[in-house]
Amino acid sequence: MTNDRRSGRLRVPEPSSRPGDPVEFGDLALSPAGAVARPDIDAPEPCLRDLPFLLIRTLDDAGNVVGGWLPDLADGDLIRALKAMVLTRAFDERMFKIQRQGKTSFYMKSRGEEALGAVPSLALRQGDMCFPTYRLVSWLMARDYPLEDLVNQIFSNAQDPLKGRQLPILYSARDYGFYSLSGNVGSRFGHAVGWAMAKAYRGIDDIAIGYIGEGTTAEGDFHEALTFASVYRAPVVLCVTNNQWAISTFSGIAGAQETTFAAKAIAYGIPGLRVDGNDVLAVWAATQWAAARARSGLGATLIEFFTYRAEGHSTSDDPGKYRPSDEASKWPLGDPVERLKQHLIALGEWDDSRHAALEESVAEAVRAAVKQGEAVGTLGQSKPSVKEMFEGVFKEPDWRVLEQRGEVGI
Amino acid sequence: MTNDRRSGRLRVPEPSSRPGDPVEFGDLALSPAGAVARPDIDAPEPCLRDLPFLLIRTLDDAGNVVGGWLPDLADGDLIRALKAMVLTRAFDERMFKIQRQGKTSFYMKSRGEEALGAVPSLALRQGDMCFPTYRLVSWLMARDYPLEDLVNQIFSNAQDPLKGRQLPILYSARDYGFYSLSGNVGSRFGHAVGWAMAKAYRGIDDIAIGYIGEGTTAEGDFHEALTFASVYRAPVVLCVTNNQWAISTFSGIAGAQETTFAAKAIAYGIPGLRVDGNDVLAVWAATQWAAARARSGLGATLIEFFTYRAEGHSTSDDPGKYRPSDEASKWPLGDPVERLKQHLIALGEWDDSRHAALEESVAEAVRAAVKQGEAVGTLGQSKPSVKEMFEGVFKEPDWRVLEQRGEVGI
Amino acid sequence: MAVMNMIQALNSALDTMLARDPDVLIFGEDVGYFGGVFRVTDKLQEKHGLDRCFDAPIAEGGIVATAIGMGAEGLRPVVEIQFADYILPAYDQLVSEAARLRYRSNGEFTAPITVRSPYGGGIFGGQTHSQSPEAIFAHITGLKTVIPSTPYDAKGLLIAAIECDDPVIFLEPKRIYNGPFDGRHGQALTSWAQHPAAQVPEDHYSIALGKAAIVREGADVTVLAYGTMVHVALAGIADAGVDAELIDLRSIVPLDVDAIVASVKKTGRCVIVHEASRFGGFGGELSALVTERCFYHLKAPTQRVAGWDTPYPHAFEWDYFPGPDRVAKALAHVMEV
Amino acid sequence: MAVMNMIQALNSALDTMLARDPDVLIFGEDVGYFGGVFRVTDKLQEKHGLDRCFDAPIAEGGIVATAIGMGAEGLRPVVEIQFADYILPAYDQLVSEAARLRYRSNGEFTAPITVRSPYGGGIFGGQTHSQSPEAIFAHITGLKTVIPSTPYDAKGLLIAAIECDDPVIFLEPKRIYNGPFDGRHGQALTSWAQHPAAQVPEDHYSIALGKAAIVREGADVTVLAYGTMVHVALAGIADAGVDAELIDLRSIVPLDVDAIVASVKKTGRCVIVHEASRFGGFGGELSALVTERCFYHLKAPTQRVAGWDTPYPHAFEWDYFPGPDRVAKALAHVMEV
Ligand SMILES: Cc1ncc(C[n+]2csc(CCOP(=O)(O)OP(=O)(O)O)c2C)c(N)n1
Ligand SMILES: Cc1ncc(C[n+]2csc(CCOP(=O)(O)OP(=O)(O)O)c2C)c(N)n1
Ligand SMILES: [Mg+2]
Ligand SMILES: [Mg+2]
Repeated sequence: MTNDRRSGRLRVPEPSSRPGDPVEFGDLALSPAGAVARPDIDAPEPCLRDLPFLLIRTLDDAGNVVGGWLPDLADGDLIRALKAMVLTRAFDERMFKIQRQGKTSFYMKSRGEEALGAVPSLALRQGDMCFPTYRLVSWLMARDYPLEDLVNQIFSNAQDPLKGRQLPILYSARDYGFYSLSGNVGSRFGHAVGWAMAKAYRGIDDIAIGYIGEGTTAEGDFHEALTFASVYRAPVVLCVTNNQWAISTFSGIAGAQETTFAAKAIAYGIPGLRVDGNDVLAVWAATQWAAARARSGLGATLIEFFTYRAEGHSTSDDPGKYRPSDEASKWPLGDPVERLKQHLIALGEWDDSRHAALEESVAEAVRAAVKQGEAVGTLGQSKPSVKEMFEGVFKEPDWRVLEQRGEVGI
Repeated sequence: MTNDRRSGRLRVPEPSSRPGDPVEFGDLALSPAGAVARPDIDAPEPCLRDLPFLLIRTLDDAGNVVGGWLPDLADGDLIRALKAMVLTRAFDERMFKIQRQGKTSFYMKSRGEEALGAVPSLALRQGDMCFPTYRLVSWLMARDYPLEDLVNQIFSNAQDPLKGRQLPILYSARDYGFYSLSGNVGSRFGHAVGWAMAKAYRGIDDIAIGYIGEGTTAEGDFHEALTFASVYRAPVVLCVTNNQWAISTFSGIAGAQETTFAAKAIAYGIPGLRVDGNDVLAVWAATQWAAARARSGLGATLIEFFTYRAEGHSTSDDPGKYRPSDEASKWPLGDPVERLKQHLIALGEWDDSRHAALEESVAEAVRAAVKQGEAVGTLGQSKPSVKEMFEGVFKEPDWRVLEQRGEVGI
Repeated sequence: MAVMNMIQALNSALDTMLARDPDVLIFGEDVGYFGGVFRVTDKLQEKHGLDRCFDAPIAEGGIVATAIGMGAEGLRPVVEIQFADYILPAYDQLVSEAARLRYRSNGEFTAPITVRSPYGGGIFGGQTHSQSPEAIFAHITGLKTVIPSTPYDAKGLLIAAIECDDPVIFLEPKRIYNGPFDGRHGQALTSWAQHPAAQVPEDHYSIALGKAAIVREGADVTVLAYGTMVHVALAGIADAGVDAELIDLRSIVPLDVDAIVASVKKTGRCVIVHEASRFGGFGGELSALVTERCFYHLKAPTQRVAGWDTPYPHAFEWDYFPGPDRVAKALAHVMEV
Repeated sequence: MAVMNMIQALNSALDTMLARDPDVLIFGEDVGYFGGVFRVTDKLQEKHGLDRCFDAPIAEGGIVATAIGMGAEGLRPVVEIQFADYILPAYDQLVSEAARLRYRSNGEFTAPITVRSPYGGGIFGGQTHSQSPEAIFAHITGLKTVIPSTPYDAKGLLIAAIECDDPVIFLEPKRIYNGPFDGRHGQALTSWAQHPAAQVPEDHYSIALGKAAIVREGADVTVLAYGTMVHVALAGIADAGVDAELIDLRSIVPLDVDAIVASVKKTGRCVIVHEASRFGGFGGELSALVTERCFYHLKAPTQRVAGWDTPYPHAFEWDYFPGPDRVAKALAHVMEV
């Protein structure tokens, strides 16, 4: 079967700009800050079907709060969020360099997306469980997870809490409400739903929050998780972090030119919120709204956090190969740290010198953690006992690993 | 971890009636016939977002056509559809009995859903390809596929076109635009999209039509197929046959209490039509609308055919175990054959005696086909050469099957 | 004690565990009100409540994913995949998630789930209701795979699987749900009633995973089998008239390698029987282990009796199925050489 | 002829086929504008057009399903799964659909698709960027599985795979993309440039699937390997100082059983090497075949050198990886006995 290729009309979406082109974002459909009304949490879903096509924003360009989507904040909450985000950024910068120095194999930054872990981490309860992606270390930062443990995990050294078994940054921290990560994208989205159903089954009002990248919404896992969440009215908040890119692939390949990711909620008859992910207060308010629904038995909410992946995908990536190098700096919704800082300054609760002090203190904390980690050893210099390779395959080892340990002589 | 089970609040949906209960269908949200306007095929998707929540119907209770969703019919089209549907029903009845007589292992009827294969089969072109479910033999009936071949396949006898390799009714008929069936549900939905993309790639305006049961929409395959169809604007019509049941499981377990199946289109930014599947003219009009979109490069449409599985799931099933035995007869949208007949009589193109003659002639055709099949042999009495077991694993057999043929001594 | 067929024994195991442990719950396609297409969950919803045994959407990956999330939280979900042929959409969840969760999280999260699924042929189910996928699980580090061959074992092993803190694939040989089929398909069905292993305690008991059963002692050749093939092998041994030792593996992971090695060292010969296609099947592992560990005791090469390397064909079911004649032939062959 | 590393050779194969056959098209995650995370599709979109090499949604099942539909229509899609670890979500499509379509439709529809995927460890990729899943494909009737070990073979085999009318799983040993790694991880990377098999014709050529290559002739023991392990085995042979015959299987389905049997009959010993976990791995099949067919020629039991029965651990990569020392030890062992 041959054919005249020139007549082909298979449509393949392309982003509006590539390296060398002037940056263009196409139609982002940004609602003005404050323009979207906040419905009651028990509003029937048919009344909410326009929400996914709007963008929930609370901070205007001057850093002032506008509109009805206001988070319910305790004293110091915003400062806590700022600290976690600034710490995340400092940690990321340092670990990226550490990888470049050959001290570990791999790293991934979350620059631009620090609000998405930090804010829900603070807005949710201790008993709630987060099912993260690999770009959510800010959740742990907000809950004061020891930096040393992060560093040791990244170095796979003798003190690695995961015993050298996992790729750097694929943390697990049950006590901090942070579910075990893995390299496969998408395959834990449904675990969040199962966890939430277990809580409902027990009659406990803890909830789960699950995350998935916009690129990964294409996986069947996404759909199956939403179907279960909807059918069993699971107490779960399901979040799409739409950072516009999936490695080198723009969001249009996941369908962004056809509709919004929040609109996928309509397929399951649950509310879908589209939220400015660089607006800490909007993220907070949306998380609280969805969490309140979940906790009171009203079921799942899908939230699209609209943001931008300001750096490369990982240490293995060079984004200059597929997008204009100044695209990040032109993102129309700015930077979440800067915007929160501006808001806090506008509130009179923050100033440049306190910010500088914060940056100094997180840098020091990161330095100390790295120093400790290096003292234990970087990748290859130090590792847990080789016995650990053979542990934990099952609860009790079977003859195979026992024999094989023997072959290795341990 | 134990807990007080009485406090559990996991929600599990239940149908409105079970065996012994009076039949209740809950809120089916049936639009009156003719009430839904027909948009232009190039109407932008945002203008179509209410369609999935309405029900497209053309035939009113008296069998008259009302409203704007009118099919473009050629002379004799409706009679052709009626014949295919009546033939399907007669064939089903006979083959069900044949299975009960032990002449084959398995059978599935499509009673109540005969329009869903027959009408698109007539409305689409020869070059178009149908990716069916197991309940769409009416497609083949409408294209005059030889009944003998169906019977021989069902008997897995020496004349079986599929050489005894497949379960009864899992036909394949490329020349009749009917893709190879298999036991797995859902896993061919994406093939329809790939086929359609191949046609677009070649610049040929043939299209594909894919079907999936409402229960099976929960599979990841459904979502992935729709994602690809939407992103690459594939010339495909994707249909959900919502017959309310998936074996013993009511449609609520697939999410029907939360939204409509047509509404899942919104997740992909494509039009979603919800159509009375027992209304031949509505099915025809919707198929034509979606096919015209596909053929002119406007992309995919999702159609929910709203219908009712009037019989058990298969010969292995006893629906009286899980739903009221009179539920089928109370289906508010009637029977597709009766309604078409009524319409044709109202048009003056049909009458009871012609209908009786039709029934007699299809009965005779089925009798003749079964007789022929029985002459060749029923299951176990006759089969293709055992060589056929070893053929077709690959294009050329490798040493394994050659040796194993040797072991069998052929 | 009561006489039970395998379906009743499995039902009794589930019933026992639902009553005993509030953390146990069951879901899967058609398992709720209806009680499962093979009736294994019959009446369990009625007896234990809507939220303890309920229908699931048709999404095997989603079923397993949901179970893993529940298991991580602390529940012990038991899910049914309607046919083992349909377990494949859940394969990624089983391999990448269930099997690896304990290891990668250093035990912070585990997946104490049981995935039940009817498998195997001999029921005229055609290609997609007949397959035996055990090999694709046996290779996966972190998964256990259990296959009973009698009602007594079915209940005891299923309870052990549910109580196991690791993920277990529990494959139920559907051909012997109702009776101990020996592969002679022409003959009348025998029921479990006459079989000693149909005497099943109504209460709780469990059979340790990883312990094979010696079904028949013998001196001349060891036969390794599991599931339906245990009964077929017995018939083949009778036909061949050899003094074979028949071992029912009962679980292929963990595998009772000691029992295998002890037997083959004694008999010096080994025939391996499974219904799955031969190439790349679990028989290869068994053959390799036997060669590696018993080479100097072997009087003849190990032989494999298995399904052919074709899909499972509807009309040729009995040509495909490795029946007693093929077992007997292999036994005769190893005894000859 | 040009000197190519394996990535360039694969790129050249794709380039050649895109130019030669308008029915060939390529898609997969990041393969379009960017050219793939391992650069195998570099510049192909620019050269052949947007609709001939393009990005796909992150949905491996959907990628394979789409390819099957295209293949049924008559195209020859070549899809990339970014890492073989991520092929599992497509496993049902590969097994239930691609592998079975020809058989069940009696040839009316076929799936002439090629699924390329980088596999194997040795790159510090941790559990989910290091696995070797060949065994779960080898067992599936209807799938071919090809694994090259040099640039020359990579191009010739990939072209053969694309031209094959059956579905082919094409596993690319990513550890040797850039150089013939012999398992001595402490040493400096060698590049392909010096290797004779880096001389690759720029034009079209193909290597028949199912023909093993004898990499090294020898008299005393046969070593079976594929992919990266061919180079590791060579190093192990050198270390052991035995006169081993090394066979590179090149494709495990179809398997060149004649070459294996001829060699083992000659040498009387057999060591099997693969990187995947040992239990239930493809080595079991090889061992069984060797025992069944060469038993009376065997002077020692077959030995398997393989990954341990654990997930692939990040920090213990070189403890897990079956390096030349383990090969040498196995060789010494079979020579001793
Ligand atoms: C199942 C699976 N397929 C493919 C990959 C390879 N991969 C890793 S990250 C990634 C992109 C994910 O993009 P997105 O979901 O948008 O998340 P982001 O990185 O932007 O947060 C891909 C394709 C993977 N890890 N797992
Ligand atoms: C992948 C897979 N899972 C489960 C089954 C078992 N099964 C066969 S038909 C069926 C119900 C399908 O219901 P629906 O999609 O509503 O189609 P209908 O029969 O109503 O047309 C199920 C669960 C299957 N065949 N394939
Ligand atoms: Mg992204
Ligand atoms: Mg249905």
